[in-house]
Amino acid sequence: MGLLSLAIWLPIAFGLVLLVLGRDEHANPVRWIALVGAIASFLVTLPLISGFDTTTASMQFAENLSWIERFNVRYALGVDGISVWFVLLTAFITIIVVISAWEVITTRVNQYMGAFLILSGLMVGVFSALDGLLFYVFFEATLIPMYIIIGIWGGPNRVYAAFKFFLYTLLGSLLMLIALIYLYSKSGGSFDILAWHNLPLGATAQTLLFFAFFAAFAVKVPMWPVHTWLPDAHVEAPTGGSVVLAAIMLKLGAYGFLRFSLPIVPDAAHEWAGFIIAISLIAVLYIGFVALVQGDMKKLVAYSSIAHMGFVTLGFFVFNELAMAGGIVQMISHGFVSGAMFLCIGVLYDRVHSREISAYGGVTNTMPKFAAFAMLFAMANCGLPGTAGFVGEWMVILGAVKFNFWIGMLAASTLILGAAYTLWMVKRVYFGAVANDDVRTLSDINAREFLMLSLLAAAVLWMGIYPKPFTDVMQVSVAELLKHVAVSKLN
Amino acid sequence: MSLDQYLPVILFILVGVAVGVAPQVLGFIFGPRKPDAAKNSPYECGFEAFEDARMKFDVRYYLVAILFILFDLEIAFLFPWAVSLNEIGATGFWAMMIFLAILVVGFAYEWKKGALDWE
Amino acid sequence: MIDTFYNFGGGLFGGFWPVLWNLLKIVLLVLPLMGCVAYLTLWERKAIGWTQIRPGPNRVGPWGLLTPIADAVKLIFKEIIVPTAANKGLFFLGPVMTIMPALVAWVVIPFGPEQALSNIDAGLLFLMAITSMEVYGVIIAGWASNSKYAFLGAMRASAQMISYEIAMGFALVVVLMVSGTLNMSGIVLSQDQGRFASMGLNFLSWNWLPLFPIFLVYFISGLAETNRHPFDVVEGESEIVAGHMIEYSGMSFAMFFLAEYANMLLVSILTVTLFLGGWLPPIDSALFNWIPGWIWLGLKTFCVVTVFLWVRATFPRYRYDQIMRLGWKVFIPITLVWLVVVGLWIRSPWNIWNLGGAA
Amino acid sequence: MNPLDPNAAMNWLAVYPEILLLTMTCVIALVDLFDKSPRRTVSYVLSLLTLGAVALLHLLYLQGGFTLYAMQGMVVADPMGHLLALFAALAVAVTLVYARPYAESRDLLKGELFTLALFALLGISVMISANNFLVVYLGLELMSLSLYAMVALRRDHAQSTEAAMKYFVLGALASGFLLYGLSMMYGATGSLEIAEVYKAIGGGQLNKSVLVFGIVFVVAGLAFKLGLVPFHMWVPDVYHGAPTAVTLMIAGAPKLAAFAVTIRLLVEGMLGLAVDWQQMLIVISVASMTLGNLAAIAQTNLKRMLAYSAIAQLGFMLLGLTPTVVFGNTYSAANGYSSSMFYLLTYVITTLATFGVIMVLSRQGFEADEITDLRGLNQRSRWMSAVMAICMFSLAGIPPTVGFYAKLAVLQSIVSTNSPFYIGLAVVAVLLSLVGAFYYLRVVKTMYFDAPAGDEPLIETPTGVRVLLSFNGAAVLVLGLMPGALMAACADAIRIALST
Amino acid sequence: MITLGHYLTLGAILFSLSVIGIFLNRKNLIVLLMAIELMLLAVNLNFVAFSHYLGDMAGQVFVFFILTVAAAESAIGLAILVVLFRNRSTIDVQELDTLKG
Repeated sequence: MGLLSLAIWLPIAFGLVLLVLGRDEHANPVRWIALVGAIASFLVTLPLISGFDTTTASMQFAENLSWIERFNVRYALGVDGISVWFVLLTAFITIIVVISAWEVITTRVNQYMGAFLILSGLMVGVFSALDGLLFYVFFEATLIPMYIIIGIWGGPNRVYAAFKFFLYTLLGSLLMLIALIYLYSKSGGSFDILAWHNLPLGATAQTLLFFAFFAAFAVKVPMWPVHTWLPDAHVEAPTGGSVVLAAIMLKLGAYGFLRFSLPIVPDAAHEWAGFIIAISLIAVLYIGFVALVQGDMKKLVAYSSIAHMGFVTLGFFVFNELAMAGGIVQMISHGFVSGAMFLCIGVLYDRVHSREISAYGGVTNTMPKFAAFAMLFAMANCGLPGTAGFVGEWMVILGAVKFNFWIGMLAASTLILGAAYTLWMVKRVYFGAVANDDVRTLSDINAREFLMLSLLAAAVLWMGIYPKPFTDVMQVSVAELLKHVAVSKLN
Repeated sequence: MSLDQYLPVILFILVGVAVGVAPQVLGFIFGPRKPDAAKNSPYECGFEAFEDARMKFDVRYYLVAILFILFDLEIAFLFPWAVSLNEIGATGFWAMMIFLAILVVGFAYEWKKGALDWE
Repeated sequence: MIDTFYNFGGGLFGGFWPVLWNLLKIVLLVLPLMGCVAYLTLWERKAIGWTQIRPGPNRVGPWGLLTPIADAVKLIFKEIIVPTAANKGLFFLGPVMTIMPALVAWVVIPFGPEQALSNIDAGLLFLMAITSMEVYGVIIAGWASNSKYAFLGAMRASAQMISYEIAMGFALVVVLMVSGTLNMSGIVLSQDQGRFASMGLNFLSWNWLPLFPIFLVYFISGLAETNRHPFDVVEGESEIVAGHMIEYSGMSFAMFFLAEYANMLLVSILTVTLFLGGWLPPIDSALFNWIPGWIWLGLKTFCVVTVFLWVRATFPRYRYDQIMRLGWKVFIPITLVWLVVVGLWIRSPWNIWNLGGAA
Repeated sequence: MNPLDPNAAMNWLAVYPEILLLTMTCVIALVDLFDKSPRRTVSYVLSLLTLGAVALLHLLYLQGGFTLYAMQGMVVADPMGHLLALFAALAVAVTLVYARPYAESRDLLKGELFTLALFALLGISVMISANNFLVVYLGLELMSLSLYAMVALRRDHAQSTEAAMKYFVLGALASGFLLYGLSMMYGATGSLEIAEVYKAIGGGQLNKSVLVFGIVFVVAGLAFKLGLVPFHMWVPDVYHGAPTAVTLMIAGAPKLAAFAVTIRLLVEGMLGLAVDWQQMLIVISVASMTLGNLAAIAQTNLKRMLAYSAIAQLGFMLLGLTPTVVFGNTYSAANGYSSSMFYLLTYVITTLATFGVIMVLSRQGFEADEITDLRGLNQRSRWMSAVMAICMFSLAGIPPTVGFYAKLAVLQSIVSTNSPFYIGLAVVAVLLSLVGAFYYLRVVKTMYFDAPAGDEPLIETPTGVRVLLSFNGAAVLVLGLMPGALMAACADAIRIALST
Repeated sequence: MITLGHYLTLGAILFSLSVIGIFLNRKNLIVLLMAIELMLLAVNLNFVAFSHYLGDMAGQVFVFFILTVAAAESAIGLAILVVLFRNRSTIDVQELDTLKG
C-alpha cells in the first residue's frame, strides 16, 4: 500500500473503529484513540513532503490500480507540487480539530471523532485522486460526515444549515458528474484526469464543461453569489466543523479549478476569465463590506473567508505564475489562519456561549495568553507582513497588477478592508475595559488550548517568515500548469 | 365438423325458453289473482320479516364457489387432454400427471386447512 | 321416406326450411319428453307406493293413469303469487332458467347411430356447459324471492350442485380417456368393441365394468345434481321448507318440478349413454340386434330412472355436512385416483381400449 | 443426450431451479399444515434452505455462462436470467428473515406467508426465463396473484385489505393492458415466440399501425407493473397499506421480474420498434422522476415516501433503457441495459435494508412507518440508524454508497450517446435526483439530529435479523467501494442475452 | 362477411368499455371485478380472431390459459372483496379512502 493510500485509509480505518466500538461511557479512550489516529495519519504524510522531488511537475507517489473495470475507472493516486501541501494541511488540521474537541464534545464523542477522521481521509483522497470518478467519489463523500457534524453538534439552526450545505454542494457537483461522464465518453472511455488535460474539445463543449465544473467548484469555494450557504454552515457548525470547513473544504473547490477547469478547458477558461475575475472582485470588495457590518464573530470570519477565497480565484484566472502560486499559497495560509480564527472563537464560545461581538469586551484583561494568540491570528488574517496571510495576498496582488493595473488595485483594497473588519472586531472583543460579568469570570486558556493554538501560531509564523519551501515545491507544477493552459485545445 | 350442427342447439334453446315461459303465462291467464299483504310477504314461519333477506351468509359457500371455479378449470384442461391422449404420447401424459400432482397438493392443503369441513 | 319429406319441404320453404325442419324435430323430441316427465311422476308415486305396500294414485283414470294430466290442469288454474319484496323480472326468470337447460341438453343425446338432433363433436362439453346453467336457475330463484328460506335454500342447492359437478366432471374425463372423443355417438360406439364384445357379450365391454367406481360416482353425483334423495336437503321440508322454490306457486312452481324430472331422465339417459352402451344391444345376437336401438335406450333408461325411485324409497336423507363430505372428500379423491389408474392402464401393455379406431 | 444441446426438446436442465422451487413449495405447503408451533420453525427453515439451494443453483448456472433453451423454446435460461433470479431468490430469503419477527407479532406468521412468497418467487423466475408471450403471462400472473393474496394476508386489518383491493384491481388492469398489447403483437407477427416476433419485426412488411398499437399497450402494462407514472397510482397505497413484510416483498424481487420482462419483450422481441418505445420510455421516465420526487417530499409516512421514492428510482432506472437507438444505431443499447440492470439490483439491495430497519423498529401494534417514528434513532440504536442512513444516502446517490454507482452507470449510458438531447436528459435526471436527496436527507436528519421521541428501548430483535441487516447495510457500502464485479456481471449477462 | 377487422373492433370496444368501467365506476367493487373479466375476454376475442386468421393454434391455447388465470384471478379478487367487506362493511369504491397522502 502506497503512502497516499495509507494517508487516506488510515484515518478512515481509525474513524470506523471508533464508530463501531466507541461508547459515550468510554469517552476518554475514544478521545485518545482519535488523537493517536490523527497523529499517525499526519506522520504518514510527512514523507510525502520530505521525499518530494521539486524538480518535476509529474505526479509523485503515484498509485494506479484497476478499480471498476466495467467503466475503466482506476484507483489512481498521486500528488504534484500543487496538491501535496494540502494533504499535509488536512492531516495537520485534523490533529488540531481532535484536540479542540477534547473537553467540549461530551455526547456521541465517538461519532464526532469518527466523522472527523473519516472526513480527513476523504479530503486527502480528493487532493490525491488522479481519476475523475475517484475524485468525485471523495469529493461527494465528504458531504456525509460534514452534514452529520453540523446537524448533530451544531447550533440552534443546525438542521437548516446542514441541509443548505448539503444540497447546495450536491447541486453543483451533480452537474460536474455529468461533465465527468461527458469527458469519459469523449476520451473514449477513460476517467484519467491527466489524459483529459490533453483531450481536444470544441468551443461549445468547453464552455458547457467549464460551467459544469464552475457549478461544482464555485459553490464549494464559495464564490459570490452562491456563497450563501457558507455563513449559515459556519455559524451553526461546531468549532471543529467550522475549522475543517474553512481550512480545508473550501480549498477543495479552489483545487478543483486548478485540476479541472483550467487545464481541461483552457480556451473556455480564457474566454470566461473576465467573468471569474469580476465575481472574484465582487467577493473581495462586496463581501468585505458585508463582513464589516457583522455582529456575529463567526459570521464575520465566514465572510472574511469568502473574501479571501475570492482572492484565490482571482489569482488563478489572471494566468501568470506569480498570481497562481500566490493563490495556492493563500489557500494554504488561509487554511491555517481561518482555522485558527475559528478556534479562537470556539475558545470564547465554550466559556461564554455567545458569538456576539457585543457580548465581549476587554477579554485581554482576563485571558492575556489567549489574547496574544488571537492578536497574532487577526494580524495574519489582515495580511500583515511576517504572517502567513501576507505572502499569498502580496503575490496575488503583484500578479494581478501585472495582468491589469486596475484589477490589482481593486484587489489590493482587500488589505484595507480586511484590516478594517478584523481589527475592529479585535478591538471590540479583546481591548478596552472588561465589558460584563461573563468576561470578568473568564479563565485563561488551559494547556490543551495552548497547545493547539501554539501549533497553529508556529505554522502561521513559519509561513509568513520563510515561505520558500512552500513556493519551491509548487513552482514547477504551477509553471507546467500555466504552460498547459496557454495551449489552445481548439483546432 | 360443421357449424350447421349447432343450428338445432340454438333453436332448442329458444324452444326451451318458450317451454319455460309459456306455462307461466298460461298460469297467469287462467289462474286467479287475489293478492293480499300477508300472502305477498316473504315466508317467515308466520313472523313478520324483520330484516332484508339478502343477509350475510356463511363464508363456506363462498369457499365452495371458489374451489369449484378452480377445480372446474382443471377439468377444462383435462378434457382436451383426455380426448387426445393417444396422440400426445408420454410427454403429454406425464405433463398432466404433474399437473394433477400439483392439484392434489392443493387439494390436500384445502382438506387439511378445513376448507372442506362443514360443521 | 324421411328424405323425400325433407326434400319436399326444402322445395317449399327454401332457405328457411332447415329451421322449420329442426323445429319439427325438436317438437317431436320435446313432446314425448314432456309426456315421459309427466308419467315419470306417476311412476314414481306408484313405485314408491308399491315399495311401501300401498296402491299409490289410483283415482283418476284406470290405475290412476290420468293423474298427471289432472295435476297439470290443476296447476294451470292455481294463482301465481308474486311476493312484494321479490325482484319481479328475475323471479320469473328463475323457473325459465331451470327448465331450459334441462330440455336443451337433450339436443345432443344420440338415440341411435347418427340419430341425434345435433351430432356435434363437442357433445360432452356442451352437456357440461348446458347442465351447469342449472345452477343459475336455482340461484336466481333464491335471490329473486327475497326470502331467507329461499336464499338459504338456493345457497345450499347451488353449493351442492357445483360440488358434485366436479366429481361428475372428473368422471366424464375418465370416460373421455377411454373413448377418445367428445362426440356422444362416438362414446357409445367406442363401447362396442373389445374382447367381450368380440365374444358377443357386449354388455361386459361397456364402460360400467372397467370403470365401475366411476360409474357409481357418476350415478350418485347424478342423484345429487338433481337434488334427489338422499341428497334432497335442498328442499328439506322440515327446515327450510322447499328451499329456493318456497315463494313459488302455480305454474311457476311446476316448472321447477318439470325440470327436476326432466333432469332425472337426462341423467339416466346420460348414464346409459356413457356407461351402459347407449342404444347398443346387450348381447350380439340376431334377435337383439333386430330390436331398434331407441328401444334399448329407452329400456335401459327406464331401469336407471327406476333406480332413482328405488333409492328414494329406501335411503334415509343425508345431513348437509355429510353430503358435502361425500362430494369433496370421497368422490373427488376416488375419481382422481381412478383417473390416474386408468391413465396408467391405457399406457400399460394391458390396455383394453383401442383408442385409435374409436374416434 | 447432451444436456447443453440447445435443440433438445425439453431440456430439463434449464429449469432445475424452478422445478426445485415448485417441488419444495408444495412440500412446504403441506408440511406447514402439520406444524402447529406458532413460530413455524419448520416451514421457515425449509423455505430458507430452498431459497438457498435455488440461489446456489442459479449461481452455478451463472458461472457456467451458457444459454439454454428449454420446453421447446418456451423457456430460456441465460446469464441475465440467472443473475436476476439469483437476486430475486436472495431478496425473498432476506425478506423472510426480516419478516419473521414482524409477522409473529401480528398474527401473520402462517404457512401461507412462506408458500405465497415462494410461489411469487416461482412466478418471478418463470417471468425471468420466459421466451414466449404465454410464459411471460403465466409467470406474471403467478407472481401477481401470490402478491395480491399476501397483501390481504392480514385479514383483520382494514388498511391492508383496502390496499390489497387496490393492488388487485390495478394489477389486473395492468395484466389486461399487457395482454392486449401482446395479442396485437401476436396478430401482427403471427407468433408468440419472442425470437420469432423479433425476426418478424426485423423482416418488415408488417402492419405497422397494429404493431405500434400493440407496443403502446405493452409498454403501458410494463409501466404499470414497474409502478411508473402515469400508471403509478397503486404504488403509494399498496406500500403504505400492506404489512411491511409484504411491502418489502413487493418492493424487492418483483421489480427484477418486471425488468426481465421488459428486456425480453421490448429488447429481445421488439428491438425493431425501439424508436417507438424508447420515446415512450423517455416520457414515462421523466414523468416518474418528477412526480415521484416531488410527491415524496410531501409525505409524512415513511412507507409512502419510500413508495414515491420507488417511482422516482425506477424512473431513473428506466432512463438506461432509452438510448437504444440513437441516430439510427444501437451501440448504446447494451451499455444502457446493463446499467439499468445494475441500478435495479442495487436498488433492490438497498430497499431490502430500508424496510428491514422499519420492520425491526416496529412492535406489536406499532408500525414505525411514520417518519417521525425514527426520531433520535441514532441515540436508541446506532446500528439500525447507521444502516438506515447508509440506505438513504445510497438512494440519494451519494458516494461511496452503491446508489451512486448505479446512477453513474445509467447517466454514463445516456451521456455516452453524445447526443445533446440525451445529455440534456441527464441534466434533468440529476436535477430531479437532487430534489430526491432532500427527502432522503430528511430521514437522516430525523434519525440523527432530532431528539428521541421516547426513551422506550427497542424491542429485542433476534440476532439473526440484526446480523443479516448489518450485512445488508454493509453490502450497500461495500458494493459502493467495490462495484466492479457486479457491474461486470451485469454487462456480461446483457451482452450474452443480446448476442443470442 | 365478417373480417378480422370486425373482430378487432369488437375487441377494442369491449376493452375500452372495461377500462372505462374501471376508471369511471365509483360505486361498486363487483362491477370492477366484472370489468376486469370483460377486459380479459376482449383480449381472448383478439387472440381467437388472430389465431383463426393466422391459422395458428397457439393463440387459442393462449386463450385457454387466460381463461384459467382469469378464474384464479377472480377467485383472489372475490376473496379480497369478502375480507374487505368484513372489515369495512362496504364495497363502495368511493369509500376506499383510508390510504391517502
